[in-house]
Amino acid sequence: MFYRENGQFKSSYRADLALFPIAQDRWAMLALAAIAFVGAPLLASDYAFRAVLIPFLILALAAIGLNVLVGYCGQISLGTGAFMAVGAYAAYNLQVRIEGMPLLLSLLGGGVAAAVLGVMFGIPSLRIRGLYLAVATLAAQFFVDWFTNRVAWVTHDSSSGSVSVQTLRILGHSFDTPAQRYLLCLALVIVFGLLAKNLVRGAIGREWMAMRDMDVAAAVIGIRPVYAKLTAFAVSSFIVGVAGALWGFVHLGAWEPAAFGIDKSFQLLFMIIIGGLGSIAGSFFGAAFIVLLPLLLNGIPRWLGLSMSTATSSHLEHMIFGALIVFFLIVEPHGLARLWSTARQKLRVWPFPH
Amino acid sequence: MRARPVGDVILDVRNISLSFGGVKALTDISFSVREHEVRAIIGPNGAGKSSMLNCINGVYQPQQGSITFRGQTFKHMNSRQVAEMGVARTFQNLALFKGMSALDNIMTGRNLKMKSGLLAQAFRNPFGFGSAEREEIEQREFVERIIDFLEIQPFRKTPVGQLSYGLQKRVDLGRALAMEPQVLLLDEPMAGMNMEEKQDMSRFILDVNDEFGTTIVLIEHDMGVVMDISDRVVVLDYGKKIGDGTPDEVRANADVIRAYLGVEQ
Amino acid sequence: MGFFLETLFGGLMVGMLYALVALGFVLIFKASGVFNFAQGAMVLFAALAMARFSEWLPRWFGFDSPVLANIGAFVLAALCMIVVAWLVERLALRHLVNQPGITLLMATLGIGNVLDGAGQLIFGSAAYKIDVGMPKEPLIVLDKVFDGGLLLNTEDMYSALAAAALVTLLTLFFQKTSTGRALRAVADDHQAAQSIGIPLGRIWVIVWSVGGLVALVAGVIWGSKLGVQYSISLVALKAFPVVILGGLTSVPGAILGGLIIGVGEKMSEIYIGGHLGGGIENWFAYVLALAVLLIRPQGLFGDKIIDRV
Amino acid sequence: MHYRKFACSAALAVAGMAMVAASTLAQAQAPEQFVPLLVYRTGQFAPLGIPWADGKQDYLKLVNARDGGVNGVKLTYEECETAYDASKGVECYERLKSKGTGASGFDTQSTGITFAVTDKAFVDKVTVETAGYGLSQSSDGTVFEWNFPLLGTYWTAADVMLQDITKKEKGSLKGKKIALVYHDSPYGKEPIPLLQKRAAAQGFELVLFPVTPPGVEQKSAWLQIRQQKPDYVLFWSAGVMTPAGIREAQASGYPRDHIYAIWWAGSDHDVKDIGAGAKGYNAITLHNSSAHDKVQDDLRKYVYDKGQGTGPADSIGAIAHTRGMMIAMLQVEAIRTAQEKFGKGKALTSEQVHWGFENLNLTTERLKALGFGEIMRPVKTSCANHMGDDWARIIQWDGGKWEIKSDWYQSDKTYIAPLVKEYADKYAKDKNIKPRTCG
Repeated sequence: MFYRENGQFKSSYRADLALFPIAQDRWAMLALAAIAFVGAPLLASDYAFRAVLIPFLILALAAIGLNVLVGYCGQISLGTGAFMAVGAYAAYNLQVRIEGMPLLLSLLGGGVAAAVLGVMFGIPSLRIRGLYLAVATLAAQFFVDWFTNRVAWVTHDSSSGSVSVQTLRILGHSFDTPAQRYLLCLALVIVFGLLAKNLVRGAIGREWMAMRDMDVAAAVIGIRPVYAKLTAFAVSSFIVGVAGALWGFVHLGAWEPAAFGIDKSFQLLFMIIIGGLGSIAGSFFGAAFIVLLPLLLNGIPRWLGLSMSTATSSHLEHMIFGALIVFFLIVEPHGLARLWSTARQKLRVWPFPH
Repeated sequence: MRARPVGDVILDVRNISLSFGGVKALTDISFSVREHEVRAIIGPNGAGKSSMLNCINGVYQPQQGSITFRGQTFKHMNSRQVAEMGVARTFQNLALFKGMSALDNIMTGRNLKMKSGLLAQAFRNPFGFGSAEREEIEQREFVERIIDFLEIQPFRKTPVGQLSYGLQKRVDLGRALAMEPQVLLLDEPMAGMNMEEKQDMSRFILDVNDEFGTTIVLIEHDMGVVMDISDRVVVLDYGKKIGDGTPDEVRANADVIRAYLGVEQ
Repeated sequence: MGFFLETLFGGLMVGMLYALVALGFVLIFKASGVFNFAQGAMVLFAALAMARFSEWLPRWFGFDSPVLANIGAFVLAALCMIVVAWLVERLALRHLVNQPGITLLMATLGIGNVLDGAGQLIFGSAAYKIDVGMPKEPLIVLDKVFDGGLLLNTEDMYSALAAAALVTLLTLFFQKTSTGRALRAVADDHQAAQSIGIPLGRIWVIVWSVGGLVALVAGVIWGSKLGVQYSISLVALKAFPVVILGGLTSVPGAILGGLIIGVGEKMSEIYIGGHLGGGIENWFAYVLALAVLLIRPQGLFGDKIIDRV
Repeated sequence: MHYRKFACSAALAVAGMAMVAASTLAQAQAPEQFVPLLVYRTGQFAPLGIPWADGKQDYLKLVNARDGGVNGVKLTYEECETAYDASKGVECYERLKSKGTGASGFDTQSTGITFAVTDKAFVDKVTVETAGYGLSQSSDGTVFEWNFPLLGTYWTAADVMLQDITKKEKGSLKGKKIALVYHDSPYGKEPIPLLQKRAAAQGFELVLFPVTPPGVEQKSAWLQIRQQKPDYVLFWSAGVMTPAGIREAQASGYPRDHIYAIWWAGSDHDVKDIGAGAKGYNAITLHNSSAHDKVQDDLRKYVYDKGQGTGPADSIGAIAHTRGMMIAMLQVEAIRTAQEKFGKGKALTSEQVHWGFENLNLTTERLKALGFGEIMRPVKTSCANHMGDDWARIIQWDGGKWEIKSDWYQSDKTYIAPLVKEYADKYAKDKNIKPRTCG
């Protein structure tokens, strides 16, 4: 009913291959973009920008990256934090060491650095499978934790090994207000989101999923495991790296290695599980969920006027997270994204059952 | 009769031996496949039929023997090479990509044909810049022809996991056909099918062989089918070759009767 | 020389303690195919229960015999772990039968979070004490042979012995008892086990309980060493390289892996670390494991993986 | 049914968004001064965080209950759990910074969070109060306008430890060997530059032993210590690393009374469970922790006896709790001082409170009046000096309680001042901040 497709005929494969084949979706997307670019900057408060929207966007980007690897290529990684860190520190060094280095280039540089490391730590995946690989990726995490801590060069010889970035300027335009920073992130997230979407719906995306679903068959039809897996690692870590750079530059501004510790890795993994493995949209859902849940959990008691100790609510937070993860894995392994598309399906055929 | 007459040897398997740890799966197997023919491999369970195919497309590396394809001889095949040389394969117990739609499954068969690089694909767009979109559409058109041929139009976008067994078998075949193979290895294409489905499948196989002149190597249990559609038959038992020839010759072969058809006497 | 030996022994003993945590992983993986990321949380949960009950029991029942308190606490904590195992099977595992390993692993991440939260919610999140009378003072031997003698960490020594004892018990349990054999059957093939009428659910409860008890012992040992606080759940991070090095499915693997990692860690830190600025043992353990995997992707004693199509 | 579930969670999320937005539109009413309380009652450092948080909140309660606030201005407060996580900390900071008439200074309780909010504080004009932690160079008020490492930095600590050791060694450390066993993080690395400087000047050998967080296992560090036999060990640890380290020291027979621990590793919960095993363990402190003073009695009288205490009564007098109260007291006094200038009985903005922080002058009399006379030494801040006066002393665990071992020391500025200058300038340069001129 709401989704009436009658009269929308696809006369060409191009039409069928479009990003959003259904008109309603196209409109919805436009509306969403309008809200994001115009609505939010007008309405949102500093707090909403700095504490909700910006982290949400950056984490969503990181989740997209991780999803390419885990959700599409089926190679589970527990070292995402490390790749974020590499992105952040590489970008930082490009900024402080090269005079007049454009910010965007440094961010991309961060991505490239992360991609290189990603490929390095991806190589074992050619031989090591599944759980063994999962644990092996922790090697990346701990190595990078140590490296960023120990090697003074990485932190530009700062006394304590903490780093802190200058004001963000692109083409002479500086991004100081939360709104501007939000828009910067938004733009980058949308661009990379689209690029990622293109990859996963194209030939390479099919190769990744083929590796995920049945690697032997994939090899037999001529997919090179080496190429498929390593590209997945590269693309994934690149995006994650850029996200890491943004996390450092835009969200934190100054950070210590702990900011990219193993907790981050797990947090991102939770995001894509809850949001939906193998779904770009899911990455956004997951990020939104992880950012909002804690706020709700310690918000609700306050708004209801009943006092819950901060400790209790954060313990509850842990428990609810955990419970939800198990819940999703049991009830809806494809996460919020699938729930959403089910809902959409319902709307399409409404009022008929199916 | 058929459009293209059986030509000369296209695939020649010589003295293949394969073992896992101590266990011998194949012992000194040799046979040849001629262009355009339908070649069947039969034998009781565990005779090593699938292992044989796995050697041909480089899933397993045989310890001894060689495989000659169009005059090129290999000791070890690597799956990629095999695919590039135009050998396609369907699987005994469905090896489809469960998470993907029927369409995408078949599209993967075209991957070898798709040349545009990572960046080109990333920046794919409907505005005609870059190769990716064009390529995608060309390949899509080819795949749609296969979809028509296999009569699975309505299920294009359905995740294969949700398709009936028979349909999945067709998608499996479609994925192989999408590679435009010269040699098509079919591992029990009709296992677990009912009569009607079997007839459809046989029809598809013969059409493929006929229309595209694809050489077919077929593992099948259903003797009826085998004897109907195949030109020559290899018989394996406990990893050894015990018979090779036309259906009639094989039927007459004493070893084969003892080892296999014995039950029918 | 003396120092080298001390490092060696130190490594071996620490390795034994890692093995103890690793053992939990292996047991559960063997019988339910689950790589249990919640093991660390279970250690914390068990240790918290032990610490708090040993503190509360005397207060509740007005006695002040530490021995009694410890025994009571241990029993209660053990019960807690069994309840946990039962809940895990009820609420999670039974709904995830025959799911791919990765899914199960992620599920245990969730379970871990729940346990972390629940444990600290029930038992508190400050630092608590477990005192089972472990000796703390060092033992100096062979001071004739080496100057300064050879230092033995008595606490670690006892802990290592306890660990060894536990391992022997478990091995016996697996080899001799019918339940143990059933467990092994399940490990080899779920369907087959079911088909010959072994109730999967019950087996899982049992094996998770055993895993829980191992976690409890680990918790007691680590807890009496470090005091009980959130961070002891992080000893699990020390056990990961041990399990994958030894092979997920092998009890002896866990032990040997533990010893290798323990020694490797200490040796690397002391003999290589200096040149790299120190603090390398953490990642070195993982890199060591990774290196072994590159040669044997299934770990030292793990079952080989063959593709069938 | 999936759909329904989804609808619910979606609705919740939207509602949440709305509420979050709403809650930020804070409106000022009857004179109330808002004090944000960033705490960690969970996670790795909870054992320290809990008494600390209790102390902070207790003191605010006390001021309200006993004096009816600051010149009649009630103190309001809200706790926000950070679990020591930088990103959570930022969220807390953003949520609380503009509450009421503006947050009157953040005690972030964490190095990482301090880093993250320092930049933001510059923009938001909010004070970051880091008594005994944070960047040591931030004591330079000309560069770090909004940071206040009151009472002492890690350089103070390292310097004072060495002074005490020098005294023990009859004035010379020549040829001595001193080890630093540190939490391998910016926090743990902070003292290194100063130690190196002093090592060069005093001619002792400095050996470094990083311990990878969380530090549950540090055998290798202590084995090396047993081998290299340093004369003293400076112990820059946190969380579980402290008991683990003391245990290893005990197990490897290193004399505890040659260990000097930083104040974050010198609280009761760090040693009480080890008891006799930690006998002789030295720690540095910014205040006479074991001393009891009027403030604790008042706290019992006005808050705990009324059943309004934040934590368990027996944590009163615990080091971390006292420190919490002290930090809150400094904050309250900053508010009071600022009121002198901007109007008694008025609720102040963050920026106005900042003036208070910059013009603190807690004389002995004042401290006595506040009930802190026994606990700490006078402190006076200025535009250029954001640390105030750094008095510290050494305490020792006798197996059952902490005992004061040394007299008050003050850090030797001949070593510290140039370091502060150097690092502050570097920071200013990196961030192209123009140092302000104080006068």
